[in-house]
Amino acid sequence: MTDSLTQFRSFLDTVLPDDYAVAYAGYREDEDLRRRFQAAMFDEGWLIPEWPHGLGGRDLPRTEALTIRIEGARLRIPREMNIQAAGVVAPALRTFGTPEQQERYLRPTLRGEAWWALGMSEPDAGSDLASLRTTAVRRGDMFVVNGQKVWTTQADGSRWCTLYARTDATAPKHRGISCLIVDMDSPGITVRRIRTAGPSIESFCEVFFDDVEVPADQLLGELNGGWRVAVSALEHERDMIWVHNWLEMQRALAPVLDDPARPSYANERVGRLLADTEAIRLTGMRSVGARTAGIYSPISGILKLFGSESVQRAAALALELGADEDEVPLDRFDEYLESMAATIYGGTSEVQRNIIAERVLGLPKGA
Amino acid sequence: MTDSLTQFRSFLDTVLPDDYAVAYAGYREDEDLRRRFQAAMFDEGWLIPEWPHGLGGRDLPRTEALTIRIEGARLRIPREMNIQAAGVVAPALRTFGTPEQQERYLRPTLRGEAWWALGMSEPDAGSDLASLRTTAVRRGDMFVVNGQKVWTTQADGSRWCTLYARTDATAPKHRGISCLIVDMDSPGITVRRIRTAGPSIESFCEVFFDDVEVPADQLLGELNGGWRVAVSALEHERDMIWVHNWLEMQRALAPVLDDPARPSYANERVGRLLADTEAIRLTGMRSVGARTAGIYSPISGILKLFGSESVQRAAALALELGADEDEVPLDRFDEYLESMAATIYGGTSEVQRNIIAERVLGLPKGA
Amino acid sequence: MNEATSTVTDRVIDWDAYIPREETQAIVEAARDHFAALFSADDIRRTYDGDPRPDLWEPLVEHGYTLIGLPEELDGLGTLVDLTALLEEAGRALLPAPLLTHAMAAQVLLTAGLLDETTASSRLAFARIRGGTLHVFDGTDADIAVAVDSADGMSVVRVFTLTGVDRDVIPAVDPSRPFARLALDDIPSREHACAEHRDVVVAAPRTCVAAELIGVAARALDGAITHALGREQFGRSIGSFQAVKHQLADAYVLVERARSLALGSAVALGASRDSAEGSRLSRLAKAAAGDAAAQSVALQTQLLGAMGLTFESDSPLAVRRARHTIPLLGNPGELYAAVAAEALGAVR
Amino acid sequence: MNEATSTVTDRVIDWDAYIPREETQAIVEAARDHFAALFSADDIRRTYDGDPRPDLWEPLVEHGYTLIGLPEELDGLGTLVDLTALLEEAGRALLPAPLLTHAMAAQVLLTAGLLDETTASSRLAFARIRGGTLHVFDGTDADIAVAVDSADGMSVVRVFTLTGVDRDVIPAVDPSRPFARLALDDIPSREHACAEHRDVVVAAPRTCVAAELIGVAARALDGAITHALGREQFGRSIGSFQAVKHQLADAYVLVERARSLALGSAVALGASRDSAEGSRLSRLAKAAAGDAAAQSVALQTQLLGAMGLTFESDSPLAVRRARHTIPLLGNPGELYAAVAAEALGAVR
Repeated sequence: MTDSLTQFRSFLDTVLPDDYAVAYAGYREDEDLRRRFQAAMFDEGWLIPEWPHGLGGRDLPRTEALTIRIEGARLRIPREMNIQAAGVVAPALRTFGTPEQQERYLRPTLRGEAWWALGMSEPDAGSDLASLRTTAVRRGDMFVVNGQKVWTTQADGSRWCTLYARTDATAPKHRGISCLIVDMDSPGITVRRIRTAGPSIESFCEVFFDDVEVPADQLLGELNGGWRVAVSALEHERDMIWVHNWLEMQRALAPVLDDPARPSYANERVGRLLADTEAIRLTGMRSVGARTAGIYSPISGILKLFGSESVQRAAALALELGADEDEVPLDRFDEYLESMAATIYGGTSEVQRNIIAERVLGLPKGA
Repeated sequence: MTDSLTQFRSFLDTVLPDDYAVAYAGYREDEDLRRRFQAAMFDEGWLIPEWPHGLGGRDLPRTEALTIRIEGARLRIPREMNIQAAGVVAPALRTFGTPEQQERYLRPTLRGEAWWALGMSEPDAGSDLASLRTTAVRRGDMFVVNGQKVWTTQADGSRWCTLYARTDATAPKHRGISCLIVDMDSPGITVRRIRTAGPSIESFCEVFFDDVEVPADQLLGELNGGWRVAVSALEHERDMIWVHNWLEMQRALAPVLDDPARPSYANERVGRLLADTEAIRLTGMRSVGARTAGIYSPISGILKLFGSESVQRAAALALELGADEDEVPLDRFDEYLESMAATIYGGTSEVQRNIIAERVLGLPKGA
Repeated sequence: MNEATSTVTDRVIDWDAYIPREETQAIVEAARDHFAALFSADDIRRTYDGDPRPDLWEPLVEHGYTLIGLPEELDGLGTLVDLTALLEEAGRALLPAPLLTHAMAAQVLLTAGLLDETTASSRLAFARIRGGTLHVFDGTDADIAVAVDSADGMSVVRVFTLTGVDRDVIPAVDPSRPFARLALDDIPSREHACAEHRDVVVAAPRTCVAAELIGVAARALDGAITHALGREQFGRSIGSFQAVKHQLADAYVLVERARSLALGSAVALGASRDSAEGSRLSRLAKAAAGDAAAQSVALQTQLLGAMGLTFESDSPLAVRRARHTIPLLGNPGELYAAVAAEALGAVR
Repeated sequence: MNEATSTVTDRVIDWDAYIPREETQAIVEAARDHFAALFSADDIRRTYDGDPRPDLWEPLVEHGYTLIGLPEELDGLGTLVDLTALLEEAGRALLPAPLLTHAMAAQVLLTAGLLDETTASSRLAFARIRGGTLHVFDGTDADIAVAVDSADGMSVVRVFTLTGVDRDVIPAVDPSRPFARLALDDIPSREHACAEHRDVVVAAPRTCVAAELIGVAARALDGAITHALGREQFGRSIGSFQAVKHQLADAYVLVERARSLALGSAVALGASRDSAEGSRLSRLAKAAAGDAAAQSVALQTQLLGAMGLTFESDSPLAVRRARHTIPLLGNPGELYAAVAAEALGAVR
């Protein structure tokens, strides 16, 4: 075992309750623990181990850091309350933020003290960011924002928002977009919560912007450079996506494998899912290996599609085999519902297939 | 049992060898029997039982005729040597042919005395008939034909050809096409046989037309009305397609079901294919039922896609389960190969899905 | 070829059974209009918040829906084919009233020869015995519950009188269709031995479940198509994307596949309620309907995107109805495998 | 959380094993060029007409391909990962020479501790005993055949000396890779009991088969893509049709899925030839490679249309190679089901 892994385990022993390993499911709703845990992860440099000391990391090499994160995920450490803060916003701040912005936002963002909403999807654009209609017009030292966002996760609890808005109406679609850091307490913002299909689907909101003033120094990245911020921010968590899916496969299949009455007719499908599980891990490792060697490898492009669809198949099988002729266990249904969301969020499976076909296989754009 | 069914069975008893039921596989290559059988079917009115006396039929009601044809298929009566003659060309002749054409061609076509090639596909058009480039230019009382056809089944043994050629270069794509009856012995025709992937794939040819003269009275249907002839000709055999696929499912699955060592892991897939088998039959019957009641029903639109893809899955399963760890039975491979052709001929599965989506589900044309 | 004609089974094909009847179409249209007038999708949503609609039952009885598929001597009308057509409409409407469970129980009683004027006019429900309790499917208001157990290749039909017996309501994946749980000791019941295999006794109820699931699938498919036609992305209606079209075409094939099998099953059982053919087709129909429903509701959700994951759309209603109902009387994989394990030699 | 840290297995992830090595890439590139220079697709077609290419073997030996994956003390070079990379190229080229069967037999001998200078320099082939005959896979010219039998959870490795023994050639689905059949009585042989389960002894050969099938799949996928880019229909390149793109993307996922499993298997077996992990991954890899090959060759044929059904294209060559090779050491369904039946509790 590497030193850092030993140290990480010691850290977990210190910070988590003694019965956490056996009782982690019950701690899922313990918000106080989750908050305290994230702060401790930041303070001790385990939050993003490859980042510098003082910024939630300890300057570990990339693969060693990934080993730590896999270990954490495997031990089901408490989830962050607002996952996109450290996962999406902090990396964007570090790459594109001004020194003042980094000074102001990074620490509370990483420590989990301030939540963030991602202001991307719009009613008529969906996952097509280039078609967004929300506008930000410069007036003096302010941008004035008007428009509407939808499917904004946790907007009702967020302190800030990375808002993507059109700042140049004359530029080609994706060139006229900028990213603004918006204080969600600003006058003119209305948040409406949308009821989701089940408790496993994180709350969504609609957010309305009516002449909302945003100071010009709250521009994140360059003016009309929002596209780059968005792409970079969403790609940062790529490794964590396969680790997450790999563990989700195990979680979904565990009760199936443990079931002494598992029917043999389903064995072929179960075996196929076991292969998917290993293939997600091994493809993830190949992708990290190629990056470590500095070689371009197209395989990271399949991880989202392959992983999320595999998890959905596993959850569907667990749901099917979990039903006792007539009664469907509610928890397995909730997990299935969550897996349905995984093929939609962050680029639907259809979009993923287009991307693979065009960028990896070299097929022409078009319908 | 209906009277006609009794009579049909008596007819088969008379015309087929005594051991046919048990030895039909061996008779598959008996070309003499196949020729004699088709002539007898025509003479006795069993070839197309719903057609008039003297034209291979006996004026039976549509469903009764279909019962006869299903019975024949079920008993694996000898295949016609040139299936498209009675199946595709004869119906077109009857619908679109002049009295002279019907007088000259119908009888030898139906009796199997003269083979036909279907001159449709072209090198750069494939299944897209509207893009064909072969031209037929009127010169005096002749059409002069130039161009090339490919994937023409049995062109090397055929006496005649229904050739689709462009007769109006200025009309929109599918409006400028005509159907000509071409004597394959005409000067200027060259036939090249293409080697197919296995014995179960009927021979293909390329056919080259170099200033081939075709008498103007050999136009089938109206000038520039070839599209209608083509569509009508291909639709005639719709009922026989589901009957064929239904029986192919049974043929593919019989050795799997008969195998005492059939592994249980495959039972779910086997059961799914049993459901497909019954669903093909029942969907076919629903389609006939709706037509009988004079009601439009969209379900006939799925029969080709659903049937041919099911047969391919069944053949693949039989191939997989037929292999004895290392050795693959050649006959099952040949059947699998034949099933691969079924999702290509007569409109690929991709084209079928477009047709269902657009014509049945009402989705817009487009990519 | 004397051998051929003597060894094959005579088969006269009953084409007439597959000609659509006007009576069936009339039932479908009446039910569709009637359900639309009785309740809305918002009413279904409200049942999720603990606001059930027991008031829907009486109008269903008044309109005669509970009589469809019953014999004439019990004032019944229509055939098993008509009943499946009606239940398909119930599924399409996501009817938040216990018509399916009632029909399932009535069909068991009919097959077992236990249906009489009293039972036919009671509120029936299909049930299952689990340990010392009775789980009644969609049975919070039922007066009589019917369960079928296997017993040495034969079966036992148990009829429970629930009137006045206390029951717990168990939360279900589809809250508009809760289970009732009762202690077995508390319930007066009669047992009837039945010479048929359980698969035969539940063949008609299975066909009923299949019909409802086909309706759910058809609703989800319609919803997906409507969305695909109206929704634009990258400047075009998403219904013009070929991948979307092909997914919808495949789902449509699954729906018609199930519909054909359900019709075949209803025809076979209508001709002979205890036929092996009917039992076999009912299992295949139920399996196929489960496939169609699972696939169609997933496709609707996927095409709707984030909206499909919220109650702003009807998609979660269909997902919950489908997933709640699919395992009833056996999930698809189980049924396919069972039919295959039985099958030896020729397919028919 | 002391319990957690004490109950979980220590797991240090060997990231280095997944960093591509230059040596492997060099083998791949050399083999690709070399195979292209050695023979053409027309040469493969000619083997179908009874014109085999025994002359291809010597150049393969001269270039050292038979040494890859063998230990240094036998003049071997490279790892099992290198061997799978080489065999993937052999599959991609549809090599009409018995490199796969040789490698399979050598790997069995290596695992069983039977590989020595004599056997390592012979022409080896993998074989199976069926009744009183020995069926040698791609073995018309082999000098030594190796078969592995199960025996009470352990296994027996049989080594047959074929030199000078008459053999029948059995027609195969892939005529470039015929079986040889020999009467068992005629062949001198040695038996070696092996304490490992057969699945362990054939784990490395299974990984070899997987690698070759991945190459076949990759070739078919490349062929399909090339065709889709060049071929126009309805006025557009068919590669711009979304349904075509999605089918190709799905096939690509299947290929990479198999490649990851084959690599994982080769890494695990390279670290420990008798590990349960290696045996398990080799079965999953072989199953996944079978899926990828079956799907890719079918897709190529489908996209090529009628041309794909003729020898005007390479499609039938790939179909025959894939279908001939897929059942070797177990078809996909069988392997998936076996791994699942073994799996209890946590996935890892």
